[in-house]
Amino acid sequence: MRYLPKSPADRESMLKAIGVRSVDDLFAFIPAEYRLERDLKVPRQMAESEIVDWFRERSRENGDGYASFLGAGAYSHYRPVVIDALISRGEFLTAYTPYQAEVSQGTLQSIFEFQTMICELTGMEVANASMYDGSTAAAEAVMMAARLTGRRSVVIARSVHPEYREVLATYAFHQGMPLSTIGFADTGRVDIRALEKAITEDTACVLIQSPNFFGTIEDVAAIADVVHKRGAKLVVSIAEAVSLGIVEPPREADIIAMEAQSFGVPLGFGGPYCGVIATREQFVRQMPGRLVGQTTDRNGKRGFVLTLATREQHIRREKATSNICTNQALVALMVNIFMTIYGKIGLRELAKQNLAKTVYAAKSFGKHGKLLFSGAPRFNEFVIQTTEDPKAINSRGLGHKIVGGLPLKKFYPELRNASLWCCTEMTTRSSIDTAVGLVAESERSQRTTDEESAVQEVGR
Amino acid sequence: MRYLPKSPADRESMLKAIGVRSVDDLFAFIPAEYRLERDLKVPRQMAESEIVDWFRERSRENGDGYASFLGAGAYSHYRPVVIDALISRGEFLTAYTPYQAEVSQGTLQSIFEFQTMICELTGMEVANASMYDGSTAAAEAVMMAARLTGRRSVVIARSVHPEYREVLATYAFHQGMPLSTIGFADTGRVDIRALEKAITEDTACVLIQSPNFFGTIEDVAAIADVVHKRGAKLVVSIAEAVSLGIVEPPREADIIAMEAQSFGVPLGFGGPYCGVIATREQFVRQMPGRLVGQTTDRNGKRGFVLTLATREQHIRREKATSNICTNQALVALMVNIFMTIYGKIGLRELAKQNLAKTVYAAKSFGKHGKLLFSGAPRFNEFVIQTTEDPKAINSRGLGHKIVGGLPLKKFYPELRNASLWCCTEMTTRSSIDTAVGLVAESERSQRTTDEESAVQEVGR
Amino acid sequence: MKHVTQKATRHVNQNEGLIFEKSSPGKGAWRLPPLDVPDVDAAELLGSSERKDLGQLPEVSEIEIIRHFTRLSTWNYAIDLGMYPLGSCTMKYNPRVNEVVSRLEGLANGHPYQPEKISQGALRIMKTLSDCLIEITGMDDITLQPAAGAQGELTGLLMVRAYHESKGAPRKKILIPDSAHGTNPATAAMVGYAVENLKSNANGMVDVAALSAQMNEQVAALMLTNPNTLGVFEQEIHKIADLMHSKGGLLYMDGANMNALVGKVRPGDFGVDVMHLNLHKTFSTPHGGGGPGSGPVAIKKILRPFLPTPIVVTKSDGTLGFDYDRPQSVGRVRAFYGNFGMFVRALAYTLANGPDGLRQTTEDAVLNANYIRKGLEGVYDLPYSTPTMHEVVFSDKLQLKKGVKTMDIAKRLIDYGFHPYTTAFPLIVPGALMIEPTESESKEEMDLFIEAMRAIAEEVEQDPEMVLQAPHSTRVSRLDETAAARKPVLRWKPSQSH
Amino acid sequence: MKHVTQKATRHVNQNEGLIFEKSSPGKGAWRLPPLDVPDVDAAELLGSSERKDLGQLPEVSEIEIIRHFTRLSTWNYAIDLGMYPLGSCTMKYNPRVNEVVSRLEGLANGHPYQPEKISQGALRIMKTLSDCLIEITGMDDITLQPAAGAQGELTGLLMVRAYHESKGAPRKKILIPDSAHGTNPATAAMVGYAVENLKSNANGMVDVAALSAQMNEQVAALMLTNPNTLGVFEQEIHKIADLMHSKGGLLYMDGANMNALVGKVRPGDFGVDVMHLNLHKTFSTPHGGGGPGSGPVAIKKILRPFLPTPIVVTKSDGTLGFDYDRPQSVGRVRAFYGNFGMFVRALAYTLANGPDGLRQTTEDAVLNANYIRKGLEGVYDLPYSTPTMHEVVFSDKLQLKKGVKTMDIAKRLIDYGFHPYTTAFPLIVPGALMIEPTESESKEEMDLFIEAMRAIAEEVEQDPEMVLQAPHSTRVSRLDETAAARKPVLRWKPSQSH
Ligand SMILES: Cc1ncc(COP(=O)(O)O)c(C=O)c1O
Ligand SMILES: Cc1ncc(COP(=O)(O)O)c(C=O)c1O
Repeated sequence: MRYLPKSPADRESMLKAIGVRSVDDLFAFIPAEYRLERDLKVPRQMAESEIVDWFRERSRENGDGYASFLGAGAYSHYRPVVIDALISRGEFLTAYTPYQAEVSQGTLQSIFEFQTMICELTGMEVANASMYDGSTAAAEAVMMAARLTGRRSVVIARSVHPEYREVLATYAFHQGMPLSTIGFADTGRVDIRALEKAITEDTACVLIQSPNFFGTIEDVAAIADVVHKRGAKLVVSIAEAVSLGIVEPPREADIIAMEAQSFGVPLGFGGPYCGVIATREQFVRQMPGRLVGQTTDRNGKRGFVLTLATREQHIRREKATSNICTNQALVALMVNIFMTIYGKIGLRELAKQNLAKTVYAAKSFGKHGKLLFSGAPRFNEFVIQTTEDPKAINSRGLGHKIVGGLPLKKFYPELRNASLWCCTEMTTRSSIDTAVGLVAESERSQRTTDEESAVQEVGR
Repeated sequence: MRYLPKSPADRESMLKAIGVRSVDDLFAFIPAEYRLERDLKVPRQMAESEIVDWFRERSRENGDGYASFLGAGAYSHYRPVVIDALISRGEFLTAYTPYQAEVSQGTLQSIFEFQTMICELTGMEVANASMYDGSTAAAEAVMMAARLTGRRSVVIARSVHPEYREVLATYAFHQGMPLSTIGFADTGRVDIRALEKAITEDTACVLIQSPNFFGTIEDVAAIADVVHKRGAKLVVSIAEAVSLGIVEPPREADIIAMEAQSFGVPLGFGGPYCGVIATREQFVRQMPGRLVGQTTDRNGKRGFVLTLATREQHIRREKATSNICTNQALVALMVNIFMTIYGKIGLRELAKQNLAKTVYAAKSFGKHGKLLFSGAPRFNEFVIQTTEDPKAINSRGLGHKIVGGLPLKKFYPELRNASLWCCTEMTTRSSIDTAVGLVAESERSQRTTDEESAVQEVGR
Repeated sequence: MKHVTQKATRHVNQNEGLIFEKSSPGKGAWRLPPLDVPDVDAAELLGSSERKDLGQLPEVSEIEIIRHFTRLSTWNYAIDLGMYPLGSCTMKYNPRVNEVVSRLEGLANGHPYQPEKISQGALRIMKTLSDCLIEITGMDDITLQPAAGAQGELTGLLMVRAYHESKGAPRKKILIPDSAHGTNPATAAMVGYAVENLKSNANGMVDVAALSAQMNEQVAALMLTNPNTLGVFEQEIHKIADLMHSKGGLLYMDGANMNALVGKVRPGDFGVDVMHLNLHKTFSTPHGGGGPGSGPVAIKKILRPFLPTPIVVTKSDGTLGFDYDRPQSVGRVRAFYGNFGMFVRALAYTLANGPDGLRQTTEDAVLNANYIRKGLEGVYDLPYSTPTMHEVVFSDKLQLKKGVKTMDIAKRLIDYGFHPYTTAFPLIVPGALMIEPTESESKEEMDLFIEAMRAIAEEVEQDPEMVLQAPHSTRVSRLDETAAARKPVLRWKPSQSH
Repeated sequence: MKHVTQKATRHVNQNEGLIFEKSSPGKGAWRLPPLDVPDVDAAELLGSSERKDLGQLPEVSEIEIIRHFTRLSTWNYAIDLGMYPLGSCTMKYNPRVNEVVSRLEGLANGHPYQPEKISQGALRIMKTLSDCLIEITGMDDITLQPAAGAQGELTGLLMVRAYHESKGAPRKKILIPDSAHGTNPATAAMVGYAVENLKSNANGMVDVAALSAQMNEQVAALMLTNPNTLGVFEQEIHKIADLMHSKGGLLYMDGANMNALVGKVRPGDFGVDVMHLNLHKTFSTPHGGGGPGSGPVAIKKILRPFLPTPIVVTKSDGTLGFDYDRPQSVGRVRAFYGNFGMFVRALAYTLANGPDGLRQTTEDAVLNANYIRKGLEGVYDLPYSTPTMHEVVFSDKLQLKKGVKTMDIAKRLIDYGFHPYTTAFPLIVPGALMIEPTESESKEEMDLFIEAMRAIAEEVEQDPEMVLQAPHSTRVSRLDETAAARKPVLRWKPSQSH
């Protein structure tokens, strides 16, 4: 096998050194009835060229070459090539968690820079690196709030990503944490009156998302007031990190749970992504996940180490703030490099282009379909309601190499034929125009069929 | 500009330090009438994403996705992914010629290994790293033979790659070196009798290629006898390096000029490739190009340095063995890694697969077209003569995503409708069968048209 | 350094500050294409939600970024540089072809919500990998959703809990051997179970007598690592499984050590009901400085109704799709379908090996561990002499006499050109040296490792102080972790000078 | 080291033997797909031509190969690690996007003989790059065929010769200033011309009086580097050009130093008839440890008939194609069309810059050189005070008093974390320190360089011996080049032990 650095002679001499006759002797300790005496039924050993060909085939079957309007928690942004050039260096790619600081300063310093940039972007004081993804980051943030407040129940806005809510439900259920959900107003924003009612003495925290699942930017300050008045914590989830380039961060939040995929991480059919939790200094000891801190070596030289490990499972076991061990470090490095490339000015310009494309698209779609939630500012997503089932429109779109917006019926039946569309700097005007054309055509044909039936009515 | 690491403030403070008001002052020394006062008429500054898109377009226009039967000096072999993973490391990619040995041992040791493997493969005692390509390596080898013998004229086999011969003509012409060309026998091999006649007292060397342009393996021993009897040197060019896995190297040669592209170098529309010259120890001081030698440092530790530099232009100027300076080092590293991956056993197995595919293809084509030069052994190329112009057959092939063999009329009018086909481990049986089908069909249609005209004859 | 080592030397290495220290206004590494739609006024659109300033984000050029991270990278040790004998972490070779195929356009750019019709490639990969892993573990079904081993444990215990609930009550306790990894108890707690410790016997294995004493209807499951963290195969595993099942409990296996079993033994065959795999260990996906990983959970039929949603199913028309309609499911443990990119790599690894390669891999892993055990026995204390599988655990007992602890030996190993072994656990071995070479090490590299460990043992006798001061060859010496934790500095601040 | 430098430290670094020392029978890193055609008997097919054995080729596994070359790579200095101030070599940043686009399937796998119909992408790239380079140089036409600068010189002089022959006689001599790079005379010799040396004047420029004395009908051309190798612009270039033309001679410009002119001055505008470019210098294609390069030759109309074959032409139907029918052509200088992969990179660089970027690049390159000159003036002897363009040349005159030569200072620079400058030429400056920062260096990096050079100058005064023994921080100390050349060991042999 080409990955194994041993010749038959090597194996022989090693067996001799150990003092056994054959390698089977090394497995003799295992009860015979459990030893597998046959080959595993997996595909035969393949040549590298065959492996590449097989996956090329799979890649071709996987929507290669479509213009997509999908967002909903996974965003298509341009990935500067420098990212892969750097993370592919074996020294980053094939290193373990930096427990041994003297030979891990590269990883450690880059995480320290990551933590700093996340703090700057979110307006928080400390950030970890990293959680599995935005959904588990949100769930862990909620657990953290429960530890901070000693309260048990949670209020969730219905405008939080539906799958994030499902994950929280899974995590919270067995902890016996009661969850209540509050709806959204016509603006698409959290229904503040409902929120006020929902918060009780036992409410540990309120979880909202901004920009929310519909792309609408929440009035975080107003929500924070309500939440804090009742002594609860406000947890804000951010799924589209690029919004931070031009949308004021939720500084009033107590904990921010973020999905950083937008920052240079491939869509990759849903993962690996990069969850992050950011919060205030005073809460750091209840924070889950890894933290890198600055210190000095014996000669007073600056260096970095993993710190506050007493929060973690390998020290505290069942009393740990979380069971997380392996995280998303290399993905956090992608995010780090992306933030470094765009930086202070570029990130704002990038966000501005997202905004411009979305304004153009929302306007154009609005001329034919019904644009929902127009009463509040949005970032790069919007909801369009059509007469026809969006699934039908989308399947026609595939013919034009267009992947339309996400039909919302599954998550929000009350919105009926609504779908969630996303535009980024990658979306071209021409693909927008094509997609708008499809919707326009659908509306036209729907209207005519209505008229026809109307005519028939009269006919009787 | 994103590649430039300066802020306006940096530039200001530097100008101040230098003591000039503006950067234009630094160009004031240049006569005003020559200073360009307008923008260059080149495309505007593009974003990275635009550059990638533009070249993607070009890539799509460039025969992506065809099964090709082209060889003729540029061969399609599988490139293990390890090659690009390693040569992309900045320490290899962005280093200069290893003049400063203490910070260049990586490049130097790898070249030393390259030289060793080339010697093992060619049966020569010394090898350089590297020449521009196989054609210039051949030309430089011929110049080298002239220096070694003090003779002026050169005999070239017509079965040497036509473009190699053109290059030699260019190089030799202004050195006043008379060239004579000798033909090939029905076997496709060098016409030995003609060769004997062609060699004179003034013949510095004879240049042959094996496997030659038709894929035929020359009887190098026999040729060497003839050549050496007359005190001339034998220079053997090798264009298909993979042949060395299973074909005996031309050990009787005095100088081997090789194109190593087959060893892991992309086809890349003709370059960059990797020329190599290998020869006997006694001739080393007349050798062009770079050589790495082993030595020790002040503590007796093994190390490597560029050596025998007194042959080179930067020391000897007009008396140098060649004017070559920048060579193909990174490509030589690809070749080095490829040789290391396949190694002693794999390279033979690889060559054997090339042989098997070619035997299958030659047999199948031979059933319909006429297989030329069947009298001598061949490696992975063969010549098929068809009734119809191969250009016509090939253009039909494109419709089936097949790029047919190289029509030879341009280089060898006397072979009329012949074309040169190549099979490697990348050639699939099904693409061979498809291509054979095209030839079969062509022959059938030709025959029928012949018959028809015959019928008409009778009809009169 | 007293001992000259053949393994490493010192060489000039670039310094590099924090990226913020390189920033200056007007530099940049970005450029956007011209806008093909009308520009907009952010203030007007966003009002008070408009962000005006991005604070301390850096402004640097592309070459500075390349140099910054290239220089940083040279400060790391990595598998690509040499042996990485971290016990329990299975630091094996990460094949480069895995990286290539995972970056193919259609796979790297596939959106999780794109129509199933144009997702058949990704679904086929998930299906094929699932089939391989089910066959390798000998289980009945699997979920690929968990993002890492710890989340696999969570998912597994959630299914255990759902199973017991379906039978009436969730039960109260999880039994966990004292040799277990920290994530096991941490996970049990997250699922609302009490953790009950299980003592190991003199051979470092589960004390079956103690187990039968502790096992009762309150116990939901036993979380067992097999081979355990001493690298010892639980020989009485059949008894253990029977014992659990006889009292209606389930057997959870932490599969972190599957690298000792693949192709030789199948947990499904020895009574395991639920287990997780670490694709970033056994199946060669890169650790990347701490992640990403992937922790699929394989199960027996009885747990199938409780699998997280969605699951991949073959539809009537032969195409693949997701099934979300799973009334008894424990629900989702993360958004979308898991760390898909790791599925691609793990499958590429499996295809590159085939049945013969996988078996040979396991045999070499065990061979290597035993070779190291042989080479260091006597020089370092071996607390448990039970046969070694994929890793071996020594203790610093002998060196402690000179005041040298396992961490000191580990640091000294760095001077010899190696990454240290694991020092943090198993807790049943005070001062543990937990060594896992994996199959990826050549005899040559391991001989150098043994030579280094023996040399250090000598140094401990002759010059313990030097070992206590190690490492001596790194760009930074030992760092003050206490100070770091006392007054945490967790981010750079403009004021701060370096 | 006396002086502490902020630039570099020492760090542990892996040793690694020769790959042959790792080889053992039965290891391998390759695997072929199953053969889909009948297997063959090589002996039967090839007879006596069959090769039985591949001698000492290694047998090693994939991970050993990854480690071997990764370890070796860490022994190299590189642009990605820091400033690489080699004079005349223009070691600038090599953008990563260039590497990405040059590896796109259709470009990387295009066969040089595939039909023009399916080669339009490659032809378009060649055409677009040609147009850009013609505009940048201000010339009339260009060939991209030469593989590097030296071959560009060869091609250029071949055209010069063909031109003169077309006018009756090839002429006999090429005039070359004593400051020229070694390839200039070496090339002239290869084209069968006698080389006549041209003295520089007190300002390091062409002595126009001397030139007019030496210029006559025997002289085919003057090979001039402008700016010359002192980094000085030939201010009297117009006189020089007129002088050459007045006697029917041609002006060849060595364009290695175009990084000082792009977007600011065009050689075509100041009388140059033929010139080469080094795409691996001015246009950012990576040096790769010595190559590959690319040396396009730009010409004035009068030389067009003599361009090498083939040339790219636009056909009547608007598509692009190759024209081979060039009766007066000098012929081919290499097979196929040149180092195409470098064309892709050079064009990507040009598109990334645009007119504004190219100009700014040149301005920064000149700014940097002048900044270094200012920083080191007085500390090192500046033989020519003429204004500096892209590079500055000092001499070791002051340090020589202490017996320290330019090469010693260069070696000591390594300890300070820099690659040395060029020491080998120009010959008109004995003991030259030839420094070219390029535009890619930040002020910060150059301040460190100036600081290091000043520190070394002090060390020369206080402790010359230490400088003579440098470098002190590298894995190997100074190597014995004399021994290497006396008894050359140019390959590994089995016998040889290390
Ligand atoms: C025995 C054992 N169990 C569980 C884990 C946790 O797995 P992960 O780090 O993938 O969450 C580890 C990883 O260190 C382990 O070694
Ligand atoms: C001034 C000058 N001329 C010519 C050359 C030769 O160019 P190349 O190395 O590309 O052959 C060089 C390169 O070192 C040079 O610096």
